[in-house]
Amino acid sequence: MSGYLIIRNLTVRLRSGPVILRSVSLNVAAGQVHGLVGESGAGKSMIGKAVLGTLPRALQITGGEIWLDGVDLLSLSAAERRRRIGATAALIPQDPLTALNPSKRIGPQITRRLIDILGWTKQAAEARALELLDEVQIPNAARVMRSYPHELSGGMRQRILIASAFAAEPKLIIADEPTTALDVTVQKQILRLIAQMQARHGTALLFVTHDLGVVSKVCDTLSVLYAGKVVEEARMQRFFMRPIHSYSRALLSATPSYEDPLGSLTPVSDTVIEEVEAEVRWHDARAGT
Amino acid sequence: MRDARGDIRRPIGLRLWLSGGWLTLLALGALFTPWIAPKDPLMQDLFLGRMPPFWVQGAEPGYLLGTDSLGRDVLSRILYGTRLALIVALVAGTLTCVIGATLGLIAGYYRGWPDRIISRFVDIWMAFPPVLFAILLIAVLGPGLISIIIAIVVIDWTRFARVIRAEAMTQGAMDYVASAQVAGRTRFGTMLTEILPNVLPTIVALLTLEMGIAVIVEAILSFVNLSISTDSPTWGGMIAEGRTSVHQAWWVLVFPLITLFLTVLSFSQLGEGLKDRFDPVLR
Amino acid sequence: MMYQVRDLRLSFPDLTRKPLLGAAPRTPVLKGISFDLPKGAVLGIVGGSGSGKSTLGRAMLRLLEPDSGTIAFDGTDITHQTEDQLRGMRQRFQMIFQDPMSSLNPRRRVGGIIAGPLKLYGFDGLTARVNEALDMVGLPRSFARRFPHELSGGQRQRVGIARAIALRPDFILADEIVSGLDVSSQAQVLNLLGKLVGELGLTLGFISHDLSVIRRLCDRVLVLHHGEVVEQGDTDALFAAPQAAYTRELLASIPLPDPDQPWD
Amino acid sequence: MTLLRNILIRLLTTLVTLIGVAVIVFVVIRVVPGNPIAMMLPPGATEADIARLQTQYGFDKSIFEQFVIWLGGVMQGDFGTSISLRQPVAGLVLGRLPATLELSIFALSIAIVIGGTMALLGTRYRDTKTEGAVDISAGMALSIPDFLWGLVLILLFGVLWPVFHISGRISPALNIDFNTNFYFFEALVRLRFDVLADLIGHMFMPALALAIPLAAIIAQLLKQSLKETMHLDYVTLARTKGYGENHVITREALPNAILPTLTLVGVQFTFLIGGTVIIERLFSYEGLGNMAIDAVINRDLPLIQGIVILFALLFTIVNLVVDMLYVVLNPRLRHA
Repeated sequence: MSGYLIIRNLTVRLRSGPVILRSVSLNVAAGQVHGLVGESGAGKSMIGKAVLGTLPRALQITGGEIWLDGVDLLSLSAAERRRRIGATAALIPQDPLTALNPSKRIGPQITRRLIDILGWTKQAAEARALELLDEVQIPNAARVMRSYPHELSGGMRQRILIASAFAAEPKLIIADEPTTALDVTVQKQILRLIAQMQARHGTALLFVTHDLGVVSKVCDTLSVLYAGKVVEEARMQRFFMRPIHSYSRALLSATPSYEDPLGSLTPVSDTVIEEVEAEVRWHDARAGT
Repeated sequence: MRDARGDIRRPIGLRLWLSGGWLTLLALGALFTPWIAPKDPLMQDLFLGRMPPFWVQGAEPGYLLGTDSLGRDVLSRILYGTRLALIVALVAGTLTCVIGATLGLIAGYYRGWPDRIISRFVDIWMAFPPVLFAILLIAVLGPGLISIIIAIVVIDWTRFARVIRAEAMTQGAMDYVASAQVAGRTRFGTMLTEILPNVLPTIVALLTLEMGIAVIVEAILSFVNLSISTDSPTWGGMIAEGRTSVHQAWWVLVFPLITLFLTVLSFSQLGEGLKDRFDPVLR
Repeated sequence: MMYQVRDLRLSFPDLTRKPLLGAAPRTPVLKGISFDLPKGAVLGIVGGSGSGKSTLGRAMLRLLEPDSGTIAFDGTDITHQTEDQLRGMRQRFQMIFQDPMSSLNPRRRVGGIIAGPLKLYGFDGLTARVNEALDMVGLPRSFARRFPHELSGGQRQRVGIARAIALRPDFILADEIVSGLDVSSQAQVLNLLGKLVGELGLTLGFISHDLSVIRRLCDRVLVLHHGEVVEQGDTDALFAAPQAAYTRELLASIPLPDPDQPWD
Repeated sequence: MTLLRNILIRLLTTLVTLIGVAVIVFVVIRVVPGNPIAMMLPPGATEADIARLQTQYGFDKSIFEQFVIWLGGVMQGDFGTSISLRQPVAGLVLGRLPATLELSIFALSIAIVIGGTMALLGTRYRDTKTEGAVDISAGMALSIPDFLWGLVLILLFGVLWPVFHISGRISPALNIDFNTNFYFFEALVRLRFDVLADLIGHMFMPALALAIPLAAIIAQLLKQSLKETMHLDYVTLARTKGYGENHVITREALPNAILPTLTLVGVQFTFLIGGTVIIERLFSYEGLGNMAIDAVINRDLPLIQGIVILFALLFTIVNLVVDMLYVVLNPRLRHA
């Protein structure tokens, strides 16, 4: 076992035929942060959804393996898989405004799953929730537990979601664009919080984002996706110093940076797109689709 | 995700064909009634009372769908009733639509005091039971075709006003309305060129729905004996008569009821089908 | 001067706190904003959510009426002009919207969307002008027959630009026009806008939350925070030595695509 | 504070609406051609007799004066005297109200059960044939108004397979000596199951006719609302926590999906109550609506006024209750 999450040749298709993920493979080791980068439609969120079993109904997994903590999730029955995921993985979602149930108080939204799914006592679950809210630096945790989501700010809600994700000491956390909806100043605080929590708990973290800047701040390794295919997998330092794939280079040079105002901002050129499209076609031909 | 689900498209062809086909058939029947109708719809023959339709034992040849208690031909009466039903549907439906949609558009787009006044009236109207209101109006206006049309317009304009108002409010908040303003279009111009085309599919769907409702209201009024006059055959009148003798002669109720049922269903399905067709985003 | 804005104040009624009788209390959104925008300049307006940057933009185009202060456009005071008075001038200041899906009428074809405002101002040779506008934004002429939903996000945003420039305005306001786009189309749209500003001699107001984007395109910057100007000035000077604490915090919060950037 | 203010505003607008209704009815029915007094007297009555009754009912005064007098009476609970039945309107109307209320509430319950079940089924088995079946049947049910459903039901369960009564409210042979006209509730309280069965046998078909279109609306709206909710992040989050589909739908999505449905269902319920007018006629059910039609036919002005006002009052009460429910169910407003 080289990691807590091992994905091998994962293929996902629309039920109507088109391929969404093309033989994706990746590893995330305990204590490591792996970034998934790509433009919209590249399928980066679909990897997380496939792992957590929350793919939209129009999509289905047609091949590959997903090993989580030594168990191949795809070999389990639907109910067992759900329980397994509930016990070992957690999600930090994108939009803190819709990720908390508006009709329930904060406390139960953190504690219910500990009680219902993991069989904790109510006291233990509540103590744990308080401890975590403290850990994510929420003042007045006891009062926040009794609040409804609409009474809290966006940044607060994202902190609560982070606390909730770490509640059951999961082996793997998937963060799906967790700061896209936030202002940059809040984004910075939240990213640092996620990084701190991840390091302290030694969790494996799969970090989905479209923002190369964010990736460079939180990840150890990353995969670049295009049309559901991993075009480059690299360690962080190496990627930003010497990106290998022409599409990766194109993405980097299309990202504006205030430190480099005179550097030319080059859109992803048609040649690069043709090159990577050809690669995808070649892959499909080889895979026989 | 939306896109992924978007390819599950409802079949819209069939229901447009079926509903359109039935309504065309009705329209043709209404146009050529005097030539098609096998009998005089008012001719009574007490010796031929309550004859069953042709496939039942004891049917009288020439009376395809049987006769009512006064010996009048059910088929001919349905055909003559069709004329009236379609006139009411077209005229009352269109008038209601024009008045209600205009008020709704103004209230929803202009907001402010026009909205306050129109909405207050809608509120008051919503506090009336519509059927009772219609009956009351016919009692006041006296029976007759014009009265029925007026009654339908008066009770039902709110349906358009409410829906179109909400729709216009949603569209009015869109940026393309602001962009028309940036381009220098007048408020009235924006309403006609930007808002109206976007609420038109809803108006069309409501219009055909309203036509079906107009037919029903006419039938209800005939049912409580307040429609055109007791002589002219109407679906509602036939249903009212059929209801009283349902145990002795089911066909007097069943045939006009089936006609009414299919007509109302067709009108509403036609509207839904057209709405889908109209929408470039769905097409 | 294209724009001279002095002590601009604007507030929205807070309907949730409206008393039974009388007017609702108003929440101030712009709290006394002043700046000058010289002709031919590109002004970046930056701020977080709730800073009032979009409200300021809409007030500059008089889609909103300010409570007090003045907005002068090319020497004309437009602060409280009525819609009728403004109509003759509207051709001169145009806007490109954040969400191209909602700012392009879904029931019109691209050609009609671009030609609509032209027709209103009595331009002739509509087809030629529509084609020219499409050429300028780098879209094929055949796109005139398409509906907005048939285009990609970047293409839609270019239709928005084409609609604005077709009128040959003096000033264009671009409100967060790249925030919904992927980096590749974002770079295209930014480059296109930069090119058009030069070619057409436009004055541009560019609203964005992204300082990196602002730095690329703008020669002046206005930093807004809670409805107030916390800092304004020449782009290079502002990035080299930010004066206000908020500007410094904003700059320090931007994650640059560079793992070696110290980020604390 | 906001809540109190909202309630005050609601009460004021309600009052304006009720007065508006009263004015319209008052004006409309006084333009009625034909003399209501002449209709109620036996043939051969003298002009003097008519004039005397005219004065007694106040028809000799101007519409405005009549309105003021009527309003004065209403303030003291006096809605006038019915011309055709020669009894106080208030008593007559209140005597019939329970029948209509029981019918409406019964119909509402049926609609909620059927519509709710359809919506949940359609959501549980979304994107399958089951959802298609829910959509098509709801679409059909919605296109056909209650009047037609009533006739169809009469044919199906009154004639073809006669299992239900098709007219009346209760079998006359049944010996009941109840204190109130709320037969259903009183039978429940007194555990008179024979009466209860008979009442349901009579009420079921008219109630079903009223319920079918409302059930279809509930099915459509709630399913739509549920589907939208199912795409929100907190539902996804619940799934990743290990909860099953049924839990996710009923515990996470449903409480939030009900809210947007509720207001619309409130308006639709007032339509249902309005529908009782013709449905009661169709099933010869002795409720308010049936009485209203007779009142119109008999030109019984005081009775018509009384009934219309009562309906309007009923509608506004329904809307008020719905608004209050909305506040109770919505934590955002509850804690504002």
